[in-house]
Amino acid sequence: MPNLCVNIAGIKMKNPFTVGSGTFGNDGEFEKFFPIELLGALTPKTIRSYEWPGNPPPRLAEAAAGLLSSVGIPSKSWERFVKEDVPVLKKIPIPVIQSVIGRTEEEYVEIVKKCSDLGVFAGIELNLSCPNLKQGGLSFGSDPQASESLIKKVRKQTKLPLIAKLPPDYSNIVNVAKAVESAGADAIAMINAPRAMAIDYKTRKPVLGNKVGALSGPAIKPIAVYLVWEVYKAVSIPIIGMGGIVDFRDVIEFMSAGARAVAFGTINFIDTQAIPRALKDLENYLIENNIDDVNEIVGCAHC
Amino acid sequence: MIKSVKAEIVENKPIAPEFFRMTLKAETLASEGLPGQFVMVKVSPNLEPFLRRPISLHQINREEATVSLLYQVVGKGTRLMSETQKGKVIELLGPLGKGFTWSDSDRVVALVGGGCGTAPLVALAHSLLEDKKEVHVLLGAQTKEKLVCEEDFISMGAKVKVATDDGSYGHHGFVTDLLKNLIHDVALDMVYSCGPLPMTKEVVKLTQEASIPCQISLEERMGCGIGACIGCVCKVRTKDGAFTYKKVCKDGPVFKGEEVMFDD
Amino acid sequence: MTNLAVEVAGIKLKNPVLTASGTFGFGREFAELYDLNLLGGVMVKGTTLNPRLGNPPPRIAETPAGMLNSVGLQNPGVDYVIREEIPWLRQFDVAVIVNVSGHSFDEYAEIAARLDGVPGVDGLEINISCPNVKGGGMAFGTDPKMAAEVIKRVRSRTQLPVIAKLSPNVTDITEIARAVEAEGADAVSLINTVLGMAIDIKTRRPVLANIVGGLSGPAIKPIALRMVWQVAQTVNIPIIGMGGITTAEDAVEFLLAGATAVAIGAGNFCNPMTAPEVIKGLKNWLSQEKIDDVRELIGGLKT
Amino acid sequence: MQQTAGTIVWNEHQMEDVWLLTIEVPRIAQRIKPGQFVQVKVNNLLDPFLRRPFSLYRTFRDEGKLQLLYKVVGKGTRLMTTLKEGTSIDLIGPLGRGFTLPHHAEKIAVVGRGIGTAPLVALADEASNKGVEVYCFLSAEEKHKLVGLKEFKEMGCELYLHADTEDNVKMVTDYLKKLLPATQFDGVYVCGSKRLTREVHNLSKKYGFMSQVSLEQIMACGHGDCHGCVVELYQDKERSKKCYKRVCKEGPVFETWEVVGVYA
Repeated sequence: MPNLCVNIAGIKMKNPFTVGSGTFGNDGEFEKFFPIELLGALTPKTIRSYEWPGNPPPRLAEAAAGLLSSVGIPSKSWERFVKEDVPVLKKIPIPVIQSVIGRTEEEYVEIVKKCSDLGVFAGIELNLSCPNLKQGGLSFGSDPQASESLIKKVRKQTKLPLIAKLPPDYSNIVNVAKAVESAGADAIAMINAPRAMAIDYKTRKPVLGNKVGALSGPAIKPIAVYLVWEVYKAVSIPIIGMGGIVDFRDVIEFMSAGARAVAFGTINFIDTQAIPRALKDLENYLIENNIDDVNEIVGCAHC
Repeated sequence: MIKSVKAEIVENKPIAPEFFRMTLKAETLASEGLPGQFVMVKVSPNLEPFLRRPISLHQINREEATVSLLYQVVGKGTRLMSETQKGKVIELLGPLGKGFTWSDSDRVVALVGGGCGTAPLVALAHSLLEDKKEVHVLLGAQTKEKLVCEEDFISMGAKVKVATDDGSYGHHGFVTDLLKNLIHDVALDMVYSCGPLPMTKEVVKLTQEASIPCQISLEERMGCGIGACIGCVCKVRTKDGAFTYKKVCKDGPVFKGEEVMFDD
Repeated sequence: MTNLAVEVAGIKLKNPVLTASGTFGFGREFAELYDLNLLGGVMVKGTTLNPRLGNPPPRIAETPAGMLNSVGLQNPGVDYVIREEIPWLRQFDVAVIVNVSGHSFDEYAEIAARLDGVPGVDGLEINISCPNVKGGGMAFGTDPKMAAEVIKRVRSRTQLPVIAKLSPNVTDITEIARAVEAEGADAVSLINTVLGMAIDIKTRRPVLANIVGGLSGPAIKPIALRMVWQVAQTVNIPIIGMGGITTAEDAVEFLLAGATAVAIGAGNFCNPMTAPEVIKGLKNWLSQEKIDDVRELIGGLKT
Repeated sequence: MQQTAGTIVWNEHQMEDVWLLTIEVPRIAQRIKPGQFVQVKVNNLLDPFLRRPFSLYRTFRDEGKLQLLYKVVGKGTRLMTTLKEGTSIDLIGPLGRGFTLPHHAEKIAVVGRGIGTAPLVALADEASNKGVEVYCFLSAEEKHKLVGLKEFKEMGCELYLHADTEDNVKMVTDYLKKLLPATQFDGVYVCGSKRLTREVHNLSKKYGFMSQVSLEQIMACGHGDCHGCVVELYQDKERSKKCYKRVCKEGPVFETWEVVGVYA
């Protein structure tokens, strides 16, 4: 049996699979389609330090081999999160990486501290890149200085591994990646969905209530693979790759480009069995190719 | 002349494991198509798979106004093709590219086919035999099961020899071993080849050593198939000893063996 | 009678549908398939000062609802284009826009100068965004100062309308659009291909010999539409919109977002009849909607 | 709820652009309730990317079959019309919250317009099987576009029909209005029209019956994870607060008083 374990900044995953925040088990029903132990780590939906209803509908538009969405990361209040979600997350038998977002540095600091103090999580993912928010999110992730300053402040709040989730920002992504690394981030998650738009030619209006949304799904996979490739060359902290992964082939693409772990996102909406199937297929692929350890393929396309 | 045609599927059935033969009612392709030319097949009405699939003309039947495509199911596009039912109308672009050529002075020729590369050689053998050439056909396959078209060549009157990788049928080894022997035994005027790249390279090497002209049909990933995207190029020697890129879809897919430069 | 004619940067187009550079050669292949007179205009293959061999193969990779290419501007050089291709294209009643690509400011300016006054050339599309050539192309298009400088130099050497072709591989495309407008660009065209990559899971090596390629096709349409909309709100010069257009409905969406004309790119590969079909479809749709002038649609998005 | 493969038993054109799909899928057919829906993957490609949601039309539990009535509106549903008998189809279901039929219900009314009538057929079926009397108020643009007539008749429902072409002044709810002073309904269920929903809601306030509506919204996952299919609804009867609810999870069936649009 090949080794599937990977280590992301001290988070020991028994296989390289996690899920994109906000795409899996969002009612706390983490086992509605398969046993949670099949995952290497769980990344539940993003939490804010305050309650937030999300963006107005319509929030979805189908795209060619993809999905355009402007959900806007709805979040319950911290109190309800602690009362309703934390007890469920405590019982999860695999590492849980909690994703957080804020509109200001202060909000990030606050939420990271609160999450860290709970003592439940194996790591914290800082969403620096929500494309559907006016403030925060993207404005940090596309600016190396802002990201660096933020990570430095957040770093002081927690000993947990910090994972910075980056937007697909071409001009800056390598610089942002270097900046977050030097400021003390332990890993990088990438990519968040590129900003995009759909128009209804009949009504002549934007399809989404928020006008602009985020494009996810297989359509963006080539973009994500490329950016992982670039960032892998620039930093030495591990990368969790994501963007359009649907099967084991995509997993191998991302890992050969430099990702040490991968997240299944939008595909969870379409195929609830994508993860268990890909896990089995990955194992078979490694066996057929005489690869003893999945870590061997990380970055192998660079050689 | 390139045409965008809609053709009805008259037949689409497996002839060996992974191999399918699709016969299409397509008057212009049947009347204008030449051995070695290909068509771009739209395999799905959707945006995925996005690109058309280049498939060479396998049989050209002028009387019945049909052409056949022999294809191997290797990915999503060809799988979709194999699932398309008889009676359906599909979109094609063709005939495309430059096919095989022959002259009156060529009397004895050899056709070397490997795997799915055998497909265009059937149409070629048919034309060559009509022109009263002596046609030797050398076929290579992984196993006996995956050998295609042997019967077609025999019934046309070609002299057929077979090699399989696992020795389950015919010569145990490479089809190029058979070519080596044939070159030794028979005075060949021309060798035509279509198959995997290592086979093609070996055919070129053997024919050059024996100073026999050779034509090879190349395969490359294609965008448009008509020469506009310049995506499917191969390296071709120039007179000054350097190289240029030529389009496989438009300048080929058939090239002279000596002009193509292979990267090792 | 429905009016389909539009004007971009002083170039009269009998309908707003062009073919995008690099997907249509110089039109010779497509002329076998349909009457080029049907088109609003042809944007010919990227032209450099000297002939270019282009990148080694493989140059094409299919991706979900799209494709990657790394052709690398294989072309016969500007003098050949002036001598052989432009005179041939003159037999048709279509606007001819020559796509210009250079390695240096001087090269851009020199090509522009050579094309100035050539009968049959109606405009120049300045390609400051080709992702597939080293030391040029995109480097100019991702920095507003360099983009502006290219346009300034070109502007000073030609009387022809100058259209800047923008790269989507930037943090803020409106910044580049503003910069080229300020230096006298008469129009902008967008978007060029998005940087992307594919890895062959058998070899675990990049599929393209050039490693990186440009992603085009319906996969990028939502990104292109978003950028056209953003740029339309930023600049006063007209926009030629492109990116994944395969139907008349797609064309309408781009016009509503603010494009004055549209170009068919990778759609020419998936269906070579795309451009005439889009023109016909657009005409039918306008008469069905009782719109007697296509120009009513331009920027007509209700927000 | 589960993801499972079903087999197409029958895919029959009904009228205009309405089709009826019969699927053998015991694991879902035996559990699904009226008002619930299934998510259908219309092909095994990435285009169309999303599944398509369809509410239950009828279920035949003993045979392990269910029926979906669908209207061709776009790419996905157009592809569905090409699905052949015997084909395997990937489904997720049962999904969502269905209609509530009060325990001691004696008489209910269903009010449907066009294809929106589909889930009401499932409800009428269940109700009449339990001995509940069902009154049907059906509306469409034209008489021949009325949905479910045959089924409602077979169930012995009392029918009231309306077509815009024959009478565009009255609404089908006018018949309901006439009956209401003398007839007591334990529930009125509406689907397919905002206008009819508003009418039903106003009547429910006047006569004090329970009224439910099945809503539609574009969906991605259908099982609550993506939060994409939300609608804005009133949280309480006093209408003091609005909130977003997921059509796929908290719905698709809601109480009419929740729906913001009924107060306009």
